[in-house]
Amino acid sequence: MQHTFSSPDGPIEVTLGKDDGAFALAGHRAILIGDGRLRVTLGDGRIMFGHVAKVGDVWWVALGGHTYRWERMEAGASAGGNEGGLIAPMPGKVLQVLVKVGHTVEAGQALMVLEAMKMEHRIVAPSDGIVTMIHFADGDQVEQGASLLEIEAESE
Amino acid sequence: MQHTFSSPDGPIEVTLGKDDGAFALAGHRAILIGDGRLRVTLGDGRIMFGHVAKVGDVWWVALGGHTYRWERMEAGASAGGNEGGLIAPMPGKVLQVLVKVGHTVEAGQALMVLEAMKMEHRIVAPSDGIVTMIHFADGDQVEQGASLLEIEAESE
Amino acid sequence: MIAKVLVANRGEIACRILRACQEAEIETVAVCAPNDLESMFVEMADEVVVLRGDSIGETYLDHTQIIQAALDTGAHAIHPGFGFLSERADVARAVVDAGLVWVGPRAEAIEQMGDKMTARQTMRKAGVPVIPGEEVESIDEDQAMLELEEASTRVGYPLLLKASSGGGGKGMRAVTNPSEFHEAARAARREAVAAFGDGRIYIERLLSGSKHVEIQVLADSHGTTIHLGERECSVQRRHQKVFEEAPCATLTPELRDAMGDAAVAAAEAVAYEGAGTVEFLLAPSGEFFFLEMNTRIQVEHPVTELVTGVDIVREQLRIASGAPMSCGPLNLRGHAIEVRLYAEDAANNFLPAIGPLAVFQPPQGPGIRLDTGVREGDDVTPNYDPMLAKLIVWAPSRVEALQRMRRALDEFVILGTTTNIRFLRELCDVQAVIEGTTTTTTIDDTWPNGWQPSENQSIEEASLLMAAMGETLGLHRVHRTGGEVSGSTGPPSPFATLQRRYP
Amino acid sequence: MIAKVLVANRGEIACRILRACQEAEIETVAVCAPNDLESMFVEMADEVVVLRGDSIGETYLDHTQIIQAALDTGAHAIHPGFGFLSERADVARAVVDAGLVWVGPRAEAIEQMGDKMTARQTMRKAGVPVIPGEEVESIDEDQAMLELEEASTRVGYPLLLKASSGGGGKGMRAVTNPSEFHEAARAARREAVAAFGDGRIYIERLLSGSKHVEIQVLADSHGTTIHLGERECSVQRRHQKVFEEAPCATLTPELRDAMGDAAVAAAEAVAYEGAGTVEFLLAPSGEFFFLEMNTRIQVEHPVTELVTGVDIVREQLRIASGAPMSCGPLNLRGHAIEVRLYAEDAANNFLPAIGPLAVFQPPQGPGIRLDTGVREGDDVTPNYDPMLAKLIVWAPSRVEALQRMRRALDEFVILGTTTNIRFLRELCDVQAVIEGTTTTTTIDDTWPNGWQPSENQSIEEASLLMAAMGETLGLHRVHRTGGEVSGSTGPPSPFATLQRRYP
Repeated sequence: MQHTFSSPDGPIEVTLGKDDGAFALAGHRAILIGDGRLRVTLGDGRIMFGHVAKVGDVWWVALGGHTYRWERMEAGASAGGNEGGLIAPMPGKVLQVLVKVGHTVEAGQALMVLEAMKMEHRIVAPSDGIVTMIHFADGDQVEQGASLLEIEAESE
Repeated sequence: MQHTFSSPDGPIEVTLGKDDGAFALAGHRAILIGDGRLRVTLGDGRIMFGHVAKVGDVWWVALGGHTYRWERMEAGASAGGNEGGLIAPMPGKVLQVLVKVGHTVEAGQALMVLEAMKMEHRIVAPSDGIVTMIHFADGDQVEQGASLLEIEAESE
Repeated sequence: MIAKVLVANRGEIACRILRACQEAEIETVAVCAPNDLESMFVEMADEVVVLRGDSIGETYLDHTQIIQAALDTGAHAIHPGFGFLSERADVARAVVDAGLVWVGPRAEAIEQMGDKMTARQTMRKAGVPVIPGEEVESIDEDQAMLELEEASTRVGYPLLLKASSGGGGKGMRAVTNPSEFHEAARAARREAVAAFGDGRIYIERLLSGSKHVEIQVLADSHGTTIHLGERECSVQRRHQKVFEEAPCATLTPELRDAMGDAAVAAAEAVAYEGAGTVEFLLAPSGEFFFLEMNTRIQVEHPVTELVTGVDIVREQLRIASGAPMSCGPLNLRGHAIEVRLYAEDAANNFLPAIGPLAVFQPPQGPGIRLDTGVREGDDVTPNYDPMLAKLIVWAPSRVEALQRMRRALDEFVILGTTTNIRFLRELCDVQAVIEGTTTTTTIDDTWPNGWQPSENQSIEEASLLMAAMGETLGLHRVHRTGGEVSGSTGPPSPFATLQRRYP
Repeated sequence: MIAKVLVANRGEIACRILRACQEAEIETVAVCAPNDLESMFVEMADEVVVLRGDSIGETYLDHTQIIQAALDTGAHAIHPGFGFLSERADVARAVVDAGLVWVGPRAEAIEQMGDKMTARQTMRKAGVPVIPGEEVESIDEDQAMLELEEASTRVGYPLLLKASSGGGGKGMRAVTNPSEFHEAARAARREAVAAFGDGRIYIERLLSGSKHVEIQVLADSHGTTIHLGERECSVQRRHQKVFEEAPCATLTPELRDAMGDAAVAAAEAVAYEGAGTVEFLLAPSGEFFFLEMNTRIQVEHPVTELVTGVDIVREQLRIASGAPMSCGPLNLRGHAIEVRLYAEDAANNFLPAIGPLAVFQPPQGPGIRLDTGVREGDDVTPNYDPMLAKLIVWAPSRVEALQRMRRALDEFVILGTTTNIRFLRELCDVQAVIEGTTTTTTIDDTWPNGWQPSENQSIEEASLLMAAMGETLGLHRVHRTGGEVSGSTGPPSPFATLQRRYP
C-alpha cells in the first residue's frame, strides 16, 4: 500500500498504515463510508467528511473546504521529464511570444500570451533560468498539454 | 432485444426496434445521452428527457413528471405464483387480523392491519374472493415480502 | 453565550439546526443511533456521539444518555428539534438541572400547554377563543337529557356529541338541527354507557368546512412577544399535513391581526420564551378557535421564514442565549408553499416505502428551498419517519408560487424508492388548492376512494421503451455501496509514513 | 399574448429563462450549437432547434438562423438573455421586422445607450451626472497647455490625463495635485504624439477608491418606470465581477433615492422598456457618476430579486407581452450576495480550466439559490465562458448573509475540474468584504502578487491519505460517459412491438 503522487515540489511517497480498522497516515485516520465518501479523523481529533474521485491518473480530493489534486505516479518513477518545460494548460491560440531563445528570465516573468475561452492568459516562468527552446510562434494553435517552451535553470 | 416486464395486469413483452440510430417502440423513439439519461421523442413529436436506474430486477423510470417501476421477468416466464397472495410491503407487526379463513371478501375490504414506521396500514383485498389461508396472527412480526394471507377468486 | 450546541434530533431538522449553528459560528455536537452513523446530519456536525441502544426509546428518547453526551462534549445547550424529546417538560427540566440551556420554552410552559384541558382553561382565561363545548356529568337519564338540551343551545349548531371517556368514534353523533338533538343524545348516551360504562357526554361545536390556520410566535427573555403571521395547513391526510402555505389565501388583514393578537396572548399567558405555534380552527363563519400550542419549532416553519424574512431557528439560538430577538416589524411579502415528500405509495393507501435512493435529483433555480436529510445513494429504511424532504417555494404571488411548485415537482427525480411526488404534483391541480379554499377534508373530498395517478398512455409506453433500452444497453447504474474497509492489495504495513522526496 | 418564446442563449441564463417561461405556462424553444446538444438547458425546453455551424459566430450569433428558427417553430418572441445578441440593436430591429416580439428594449434605446459618447450626452441632458471630463484638441503646444489647465480646474482633482486616441496606458498620467499638472500634461502630450502621432488629451476626474454601484430599472409600456434599488459589484478581477451584493453596505437611503431617481431619469430619457441596469461609479465623496446602461438582463440580477421579491425575468415576459408590471412599491428586505463560480485556476493567474464534473454537489438548505447550467457528469469544455454557476444567498442581515455564504461554499463539492471555490471562500474573509468597504481595486490590493490558497498542513496530509485510500481500495468512481447507442446483444429487430399479455 505504497503510492507515489506528484506535487509541484516533487514526488510524495505515501505508505498507508492500518489502525483499528481505519487507514492511517501521519497521525490522521480515515474510513470509507460511501461512494467516494470518507470519514477522516485528523490527528487533533477533529472529524471531517470528504470526497474523492479519480479522473484519469488524478485523484481529486475535497476536504474541509479545500480541494486537492494528486496525480498518481508509478511507484519509483521520477518526477517526469517536464522540469523546465511549460505546458499549455488548455487548447488555444498563441497571441504573442514575449521572449527569445537565449533570454535570461526571472521567476514570474511573462513568456507567452495565449488566447483561450475568449480570454488572454499569460504563461509565466516558474523559476529563474534561460530560455532554451520555443516550440510555437505568434498565431499558432496549441493543443492542451503541448510543450510551449523550455527553460533551463541557471547553474546554482 | 425482447424483454418482458411485469405489470399489475400481467406480463408485458417489449420488442425494441431501431429507427435511424434510435431505439423505437410503439411510435416513440429514444437515444441514450448520458449516465442513465435518455432523450425521448414521443409519437406526437414531443421531446422529453428522462432517467432510468436499475435496482435489483426493477427498472425505475422517470419521464415527464411520472415515475414508473418495471420489474424485469425472464422472457417467457409466467406472471409468478403470487396471484391471490398478499405480500407484506414492508417489515412490521401485525396489529389485527380482520378476517377468518372461509370469509367471503370484496375488493377493497380491509383484511389485516400492519404497523410499520409508527403508522398503521391496512392490507386490503385486491379482488372479490374467499380467504383460503392466513399466515400470521395478531402481534406477529412480519418480514418484507412475506405472504400474509391468500384469497381465491370466486368462480367466474 | 452559547458557544456549543448539541442537537438531539436526526434527519432534515437536525441538518437545518446544524446549518444554523454553523452560520452562527456555534460549535455543534450531533447524537446518533448506531444505524444513523452514515446519515447526512452526522456529517454536518463538528462532533458526533453515538448513542447506545437499538430502538428509538433507547437512543433518541433516552434523555439521560443525551444530557450526559452534552456534558461530556462540553456543549452549553441542547436543541431538541421537533418530535422526540421536544415537548417533554421533564426533559427540559432535567437539561436545565444539569446546568445546560434548553433551546425551547421553560418546562412550566410546556406543561401548561401539554395538558389539553389545562391549556383550554388557560386560553379561556386569557380571552383566547376555544371550541365551544360543555360536559354533562349527570347520571340520571332525565336530568342528563335536560342539561344536555340546555348545553346544546349554549354551544350552538351544528354540534358534535362525544362520549367523555370515549374514543374511536363510539358514542359520537353529529347533529345539525335542534329537532334531531333529542334522539341523537339518547343514542349517544346509550352507546357510551354500553361501550364504556360511563354515560358522560361532551358537546362540542361541529366546525365542518374549517381551515387549519396556525400562528407562529416568538418570545424572548426581554419581554418581547411577537407573531410572524399565519400558516395554513388544511391539506391533511389522516391528520398528517402534506401541503402548507403562508399566508392563508382567504385571511383578511383584520382577521390576521385578531388571530395574531390571540396567539400572542396565548404565549404571554404561559410566559412563553422561544419559538412556538398556536394552532387554530378557522370556521367558514370567520370565527377561530384555539386547538393547541406546539411548544417547539415546527416542520412547516420554512414557509413563515420565506414570507417574513425571519430565520426562526437562528432566532431560537439568539433567544436561548439570552439575547433579544433581531426581528423588526412584521413584513409579509409574497407567498410560500411547502410540500412534504414521503417515501410512500400514495396510490396504495399511502403505505410507507423503503429502498435505495438510486437517483435523488432535487430541482434548482429561483425561489426553491429544499430541506432534506438524505442524499443520492442513501437507503430509506423502516427505522424512522418516511419523510424524505420538504420542498418549499416562494414567489411574489400565490398563483406564481403554485406555478413554481409545479415546475419544481416536475424537475424532481427520485428513483429506487416509491415516493408521493406524483401525488403532490396532482394535488397542485386540485380546484380547492388552486382557489385557496382548502379545508381539512380536501384530500378525502377530492379522492374519496383513494388517489390514483392520472394515466398517460404515451408516457407509459415510452417508459417501457426506456426500461427495455436500459436492459439492452446494460445501463446498470451502480447503486453505490459503502464498500469494505479491507484493502485489496495485501496486508497493509503497520508503519504509516508520509515521505516527500524533493529533487 | 406571448404563448411561445425562443430563448436565444445557452447555459445558466438559458435555464433561468426557460424555467421562468415554464412557470408562466409559456411554451419554449431552445436553440443550441451542435456541441451543446447534451447541455442541461436543452433538456428544459419543449422544443430544440440545432443551429448549423461550428463557431459561436455561426451559431449563437447568427441571428438570421435564429429568427428563422423562431418562425419555423411558431414562437412569438425571442429572449436574448445576456451576452451574444442581447445588446445588438440591429438584431432587435430584425426580430421586430420579422413580426416577432423582442424581449428587451426597443432598438433605438439599445442604440442610444450602446454608443458611449451618445449615452454620455443623453445622460447629461437628462441631468444624470457623468464622470467629469473634457477633451482638448488644440495642436499648438502653448494653446493646448492653456486649454488643458483651464479644463483641469473644471474637471477637478485628482484627475487622469489620457491620450484621446490612446490605449494600453500610454500617455496616461494620474495627477493628484494642481502643482504637478503642468509637467504631467507636457509629458502626456509628448508620449501621445510619440506613440500615436496625435496629441489630443482627454482629462477625466480620477475616482480612486470608488465603488461600482448599479441600479436595476424596470419600465413597462404603460408608462411606469421604477427602480429596484442597487447592487454593489465592486469586487472585480480584470473588470470581471466575482462577488455582488444588494444592498450596498454603505449606501444611505438618501443616496439610494438619488441614484434611483437618476437611473429612472436615464431610462426615461431613452423611452426605455423592459429590464435594464444603470451602472455608476460611487466615489468616496458620495458623488456618483454614470458609467453605462446595460440594456438587458444582467448576470447578477438574482441579488436584486432576493432583496426586492421581484421576479425580474418574469416581469420581462410580462412587459414584452404588453402587460403592466406586477411589482408594488420598493420593499427592500435583508441582504443578498452572489458569487460566480468559474472553472479556473485562481492560484495560477485565474487560468480557465477544463475537465469533467466528476462530482458536482451544490449546497442546500435555507437561503441558498443556485443558478447553473451544468450538472454532475458534464464536461467543462473550452468552447464557452467558464462560468459554472452563480451561488446566491439571502439572509436577514449582511453579517448573516456572509456567514451563510461561507457555509454554502464550504458545503459545495466539485471534483474533476479546477474551480475558484476556495478563492471565493477566502474572499469572504477579506477585511474589506467583511466591512463592506470594497472598491474596484480590492482584489488587487489584497493579493498584489496573485492569490494563493491558505495552507493547512493537516488537511493536506489527510487529503493524501484519502487519495492513497482511493487507490488502495480501487474507488474508481465512474466518470459517467454518454455510452454508445449501439446495442450489445446482436442486431435489433426492425419490428418494434409492445405486446401486453394479460392472463
